[in-house]
Amino acid sequence: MPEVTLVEAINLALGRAMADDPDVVVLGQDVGVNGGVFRATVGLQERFGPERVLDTPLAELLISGLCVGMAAQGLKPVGEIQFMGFIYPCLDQLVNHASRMRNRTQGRLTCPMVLRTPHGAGIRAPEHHSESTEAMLAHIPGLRVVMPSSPERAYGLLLAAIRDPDPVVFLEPTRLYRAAKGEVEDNGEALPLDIAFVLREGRDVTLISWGAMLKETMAAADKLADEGIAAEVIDLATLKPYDESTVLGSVAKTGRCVIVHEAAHTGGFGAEIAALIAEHGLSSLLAPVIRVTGYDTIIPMARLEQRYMPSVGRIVTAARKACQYN
Amino acid sequence: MPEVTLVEAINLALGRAMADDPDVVVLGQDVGVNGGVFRATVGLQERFGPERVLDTPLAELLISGLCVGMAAQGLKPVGEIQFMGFIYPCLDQLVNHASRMRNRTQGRLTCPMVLRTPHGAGIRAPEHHSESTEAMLAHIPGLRVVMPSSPERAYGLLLAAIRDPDPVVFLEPTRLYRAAKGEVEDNGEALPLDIAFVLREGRDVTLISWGAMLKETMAAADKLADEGIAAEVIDLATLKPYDESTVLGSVAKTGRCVIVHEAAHTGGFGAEIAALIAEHGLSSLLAPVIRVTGYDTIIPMARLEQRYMPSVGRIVTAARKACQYN
Amino acid sequence: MASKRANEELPVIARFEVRRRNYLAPDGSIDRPLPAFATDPKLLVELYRSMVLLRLFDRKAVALQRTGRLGTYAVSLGQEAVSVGIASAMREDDVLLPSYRDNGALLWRGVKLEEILLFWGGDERGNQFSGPVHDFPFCVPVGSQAPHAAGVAYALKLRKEPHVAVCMFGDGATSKGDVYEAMNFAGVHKLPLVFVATNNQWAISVPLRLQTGSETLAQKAIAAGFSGEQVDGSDVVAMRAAAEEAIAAARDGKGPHFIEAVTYRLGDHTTSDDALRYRSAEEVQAHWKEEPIARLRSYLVGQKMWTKADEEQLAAECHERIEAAVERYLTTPPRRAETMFDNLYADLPEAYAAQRRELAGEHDA
Amino acid sequence: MASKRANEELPVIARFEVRRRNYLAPDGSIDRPLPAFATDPKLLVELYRSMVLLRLFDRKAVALQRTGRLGTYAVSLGQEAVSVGIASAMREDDVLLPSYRDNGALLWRGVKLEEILLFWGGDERGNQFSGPVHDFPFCVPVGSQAPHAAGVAYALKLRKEPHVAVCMFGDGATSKGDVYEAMNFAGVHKLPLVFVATNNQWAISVPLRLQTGSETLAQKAIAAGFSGEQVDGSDVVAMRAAAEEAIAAARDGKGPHFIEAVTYRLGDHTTSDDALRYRSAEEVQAHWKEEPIARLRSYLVGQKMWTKADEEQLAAECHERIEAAVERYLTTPPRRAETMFDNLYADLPEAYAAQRRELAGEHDA
Ligand SMILES: Cc1ncc(C[n+]2csc(CCOP(=O)(O)OP(=O)(O)O)c2C)c(N)n1
Ligand SMILES: Cc1ncc(C[n+]2csc(CCOP(=O)(O)OP(=O)(O)O)c2C)c(N)n1
Ligand SMILES: [Mg+2]
Ligand SMILES: [Mg+2]
Repeated sequence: MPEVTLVEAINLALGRAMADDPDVVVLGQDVGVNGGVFRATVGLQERFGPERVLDTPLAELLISGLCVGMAAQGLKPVGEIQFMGFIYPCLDQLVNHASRMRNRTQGRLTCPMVLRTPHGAGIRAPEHHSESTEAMLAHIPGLRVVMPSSPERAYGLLLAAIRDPDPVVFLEPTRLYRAAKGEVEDNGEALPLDIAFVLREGRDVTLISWGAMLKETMAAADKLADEGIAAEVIDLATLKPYDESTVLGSVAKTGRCVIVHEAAHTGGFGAEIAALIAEHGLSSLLAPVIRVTGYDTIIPMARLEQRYMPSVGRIVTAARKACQYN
Repeated sequence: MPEVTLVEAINLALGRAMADDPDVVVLGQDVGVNGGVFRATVGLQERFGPERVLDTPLAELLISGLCVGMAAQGLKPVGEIQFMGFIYPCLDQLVNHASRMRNRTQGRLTCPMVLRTPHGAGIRAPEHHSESTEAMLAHIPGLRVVMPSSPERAYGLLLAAIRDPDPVVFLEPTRLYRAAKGEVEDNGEALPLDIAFVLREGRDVTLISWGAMLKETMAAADKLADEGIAAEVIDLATLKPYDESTVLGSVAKTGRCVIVHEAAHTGGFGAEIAALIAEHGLSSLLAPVIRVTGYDTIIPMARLEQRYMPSVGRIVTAARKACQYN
Repeated sequence: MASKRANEELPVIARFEVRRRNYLAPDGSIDRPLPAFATDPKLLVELYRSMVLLRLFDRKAVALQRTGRLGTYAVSLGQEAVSVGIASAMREDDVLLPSYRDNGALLWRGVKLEEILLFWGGDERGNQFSGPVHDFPFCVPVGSQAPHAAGVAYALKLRKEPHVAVCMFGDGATSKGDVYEAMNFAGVHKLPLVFVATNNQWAISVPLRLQTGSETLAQKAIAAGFSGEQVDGSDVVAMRAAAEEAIAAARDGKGPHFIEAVTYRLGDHTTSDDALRYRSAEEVQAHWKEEPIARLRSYLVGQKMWTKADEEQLAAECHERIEAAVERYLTTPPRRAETMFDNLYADLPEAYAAQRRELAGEHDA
Repeated sequence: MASKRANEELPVIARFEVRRRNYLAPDGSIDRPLPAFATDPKLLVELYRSMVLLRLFDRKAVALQRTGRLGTYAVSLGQEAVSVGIASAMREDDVLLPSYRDNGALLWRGVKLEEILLFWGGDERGNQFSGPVHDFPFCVPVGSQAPHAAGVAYALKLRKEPHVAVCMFGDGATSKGDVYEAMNFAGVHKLPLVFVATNNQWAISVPLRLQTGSETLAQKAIAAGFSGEQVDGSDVVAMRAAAEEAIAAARDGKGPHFIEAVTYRLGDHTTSDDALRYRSAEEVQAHWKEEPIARLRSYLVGQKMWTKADEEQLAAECHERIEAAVERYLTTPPRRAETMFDNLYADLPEAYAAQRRELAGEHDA
């Protein structure tokens, strides 16, 4: 099997989906000849033509709204928002239309669309290019929010997202686009949505994360292993709806939990998981649930972004603290 | 002291702020001659003229963006979004500009604006008029999110919000606009932001809520008292930043906590509070932290909205469960 | 004017103009030779009947609201010619994307009266209507259906289907960025898409002059690179003619068009509104002279296409039809609470199935 | 054309036109009598010097980026006349709302070279610049500063201050709803606000024809009810003249104006871009003929206002100035990490003060 980067895996999945299903349409800024600013759509316009791989005007709200209209007509649009910092104008369409088209028409119209966008900081990008506001999206009923953390999962989950009959926001960890490499067979096989992946088993503490932060989280698990602490690492993968039973099952086993995300602390999606545990996992809990997150400030520009993002050291310290608690 | 409704208290605070400070400007749809669709701005245009009480075109993004520009010029704009369901186009301005103007210019430009909007369901309004997505806003660093639950707090907190040198989203409980009455002295005195209000003291269980749901929460506390359960009721009032120490202090005392909100369960702001307790209040916790919330579905139209919203019964049941747990 | 201020010696590189269309004068006389379809009395009578039904239905709906049996409702009083005229020019396979005030268009397209009542009565089943299955439901967030219309039209074009999308909204909506973005996109791809702005002079209490500084709404199409025209929106013949031409051209691959229907909202904004707070009774009174139903009736009567007896019979028919629909509406069995989870996703995820069970009064083991 | 399709017999109710302005031909000859200010050689030379400084500074910034000492950077190559021409017509008290590519305007208004480098070097202190304190920082989310400009202009008007807001953005931005909403509002209130769209033909890889179906960008002002014009954006005299007139008129209470500056982006979109992926070297080469610096130099030399010696001296001066700024940039002491919490709120709430302390390496008791 060939080794590909995460962004190449995205590209493979898009190509596969378009080849399999003539209703799949890709749209966004620079997705055509340019192949996307991160090359996620490279080659697609050549293969499938400018009508199915469409450079839109510079208007994010439009992109999301076009997807809703196309999807209601039975197409399977895959819209790209160039950076997550530009997704906010889409929220009106996501909250008021995409997520509720099926419900409000009682199934008469549906919205099988995907909105892809790079997520997170760490590539020394300019202002407004480093957002990680997945918690806003994961609060929206009717929506799915999915975030892969490896090429393999990027491929399988994106295929699943495109085939899913409901709207999915697909958040791609920018920092891993080229940094993450792995073997991916372009066999058209999707991975299941709504399911968390246990990346590493362990009995002492549960580490839960998603997207790019799994890199630091796995590194922290390695370090903890050196200290004799066996960490179980969970990739949540789908944030909405999320896999409550895998979370609770792991915490039932370990009794200790650290949640890691890059987004600001207050109201981040880590809060939801900690709250789940505080309600349904309390009896097995041996230590406070610790959230290791970005700080509650504006994500700084390039010079300080590394200091904003959770480090391996912060994760290890938190996990150690959880394990020492009694 | 005169008895006024919550919406009248809002109106008094707006009038007072405009009379005190010529920089205060009110803008939005129908805020002028019509005095707002809920009458929150009634009489203001007559008193302060159409330049300071301004009917905007039908464009929510514009309203929020105008506020940012006016605020950077030293005005103190108070924008109105007619219903919370129409606030989503403002998120781009709130996340990317309002909340970070001070930080990204290192204090050179600031953003002393208020964006008011009716919040929540329960008035049999049409589709899209019953939203309660405060969790999305409370995740944004640099923003304040405030929600009163009585005429007195509506008056005092709105004055504080307008005087605050930073951006505030002020969420007004639609359901209480006319239903909540109380004595309000129009004395220009603000109430403190970032502080929770303990509406009722009790040793057995802590009930935390905000906005309109405090009505049911207080009613539940009454019922619980009949059963011999002394509930402490906290009105969070400011959701961002929120008063962690009052929450933790109360839970340290009671050991049991029920959080009540109307918004959908997953990723609602209740998660944040439960997570805080799971991290910093665990040692005093005698029972799971229970969230009584709206369901994880689209808020239904009028016929079923009452079944969507937390009822007194659901709160009582949860509190009882928390108290019986050991 | 775009050139108002430019130095006169600089060369003009582009010129634009906006025309206005009307046929029937307010008194029912003819201002201009009628279009071909208007020679068919049957069609004119059908347009007339639909407008009358709409007006009577609106009246009944308001009565239901006033007596607590319906939620907020938006009447078309004075504007009936717009939605009826437009819908009458559409084919079933064309796609309608209406605003909350476009009852008349839905009715023409086969949506049942009781379905409209269900919607305004606060029941999602009203959106699961008997009109064309691909039509969109009422759009409440103003203008937010315009990007959908562009997406629909793009899909139609991509599949080379000879259908046209028709997107309706008010004068207020023309201030919204999403409407502009959709228009701009339609202009780029010459989409089969007709925009209809019902300019009824008011967006709740906000008068047109505070909504935009442009002389017409029709000229907003210039920004998007396609044609726009102003139409007398109280003249159903003009509305139908404008729609017919625009839809035919769009179907023909000639691209989008913008119709500004100039009319007047004779009623309150909705049943929650009291328009006397912001406009005078005199202003409203003056506009009664232009309203579309009396206008067409005058013409029909003058042409001997319509009699007093016809009018009486129509009233009786409408009454019967409306009462029967109201009866069906009022006796529609309520939805069970847990059905609020139905159609949330194609398959309800397990995480939420438990909530559905709770709501149904079932308790998890 | 708005009327393309309307029946010819329908009356025209509004007409619009767009004019185009230029003075200097690409070869530096004169196409049209120069405006008054251009008789002042000092001003022309200053415009020239600013454009040259900008081009050399851009070159240096790219070199810094290529060697890892600067983040992503956007050059003005080929477009220098736009930002310089516009800024040169503004007063200090006027308010600039620039895009990320408007370095030239910031420099003219007193922002220091090292401050611009700080910004692109990923340091917020670059936004705390020495330009007019009320000017806005670079706006990165395309077009999102347009509503701010409307708010600023409204504030200026409300306070009866004789200042003007100037909002700059690219051709891509004209597709955004927020830009349209801001323009529409400016039209309603006749705000003292000048919009400048730098039409450099590309939005990264998206060519103008996929951005909009409108023949010009200038005509987008028609939708908002005010005047727009097209200007040769590679002619700094035309840019300055258009800006001067528009700003004076706005200051005079005559309302907003829209300037479409037609130019060409000779460089990559930013240092992260490789424009050869989507456009040919020949296309770019052809546009080098029009670029603004050689054009103005030809004119100045022809008029004996500029010599080879001047050119050499200017190059040396710029080099020195740029090197000194780079030195100051590179030796700026880093910010301490915990300062990311500074200026988050006027007073840092206690909830976040603890995080600040953690970041500072202090530990709570
Ligand atoms: C985005 C949005 N903002 C505000 C509202 C509240 N609202 C409902 S109708 C209306 C006025 C609409 O005016 P117009 O577009 O002219 O349509 P009309 O009601 O006159 O038919 C407003 C402000 C809304 N429904 N959607
Ligand atoms: C809202 C938004 N969407 C996308 C981007 C990413 N992006 C940066 S520049 C650019 C193209 C802008 O084109 P234009 O407005 O013509 O300005 P130019 O770069 O040509 O000066 C894009 C898509 C952005 N910065 N903001
Ligand atoms: Mg209207
Ligand atoms: Mg450009």
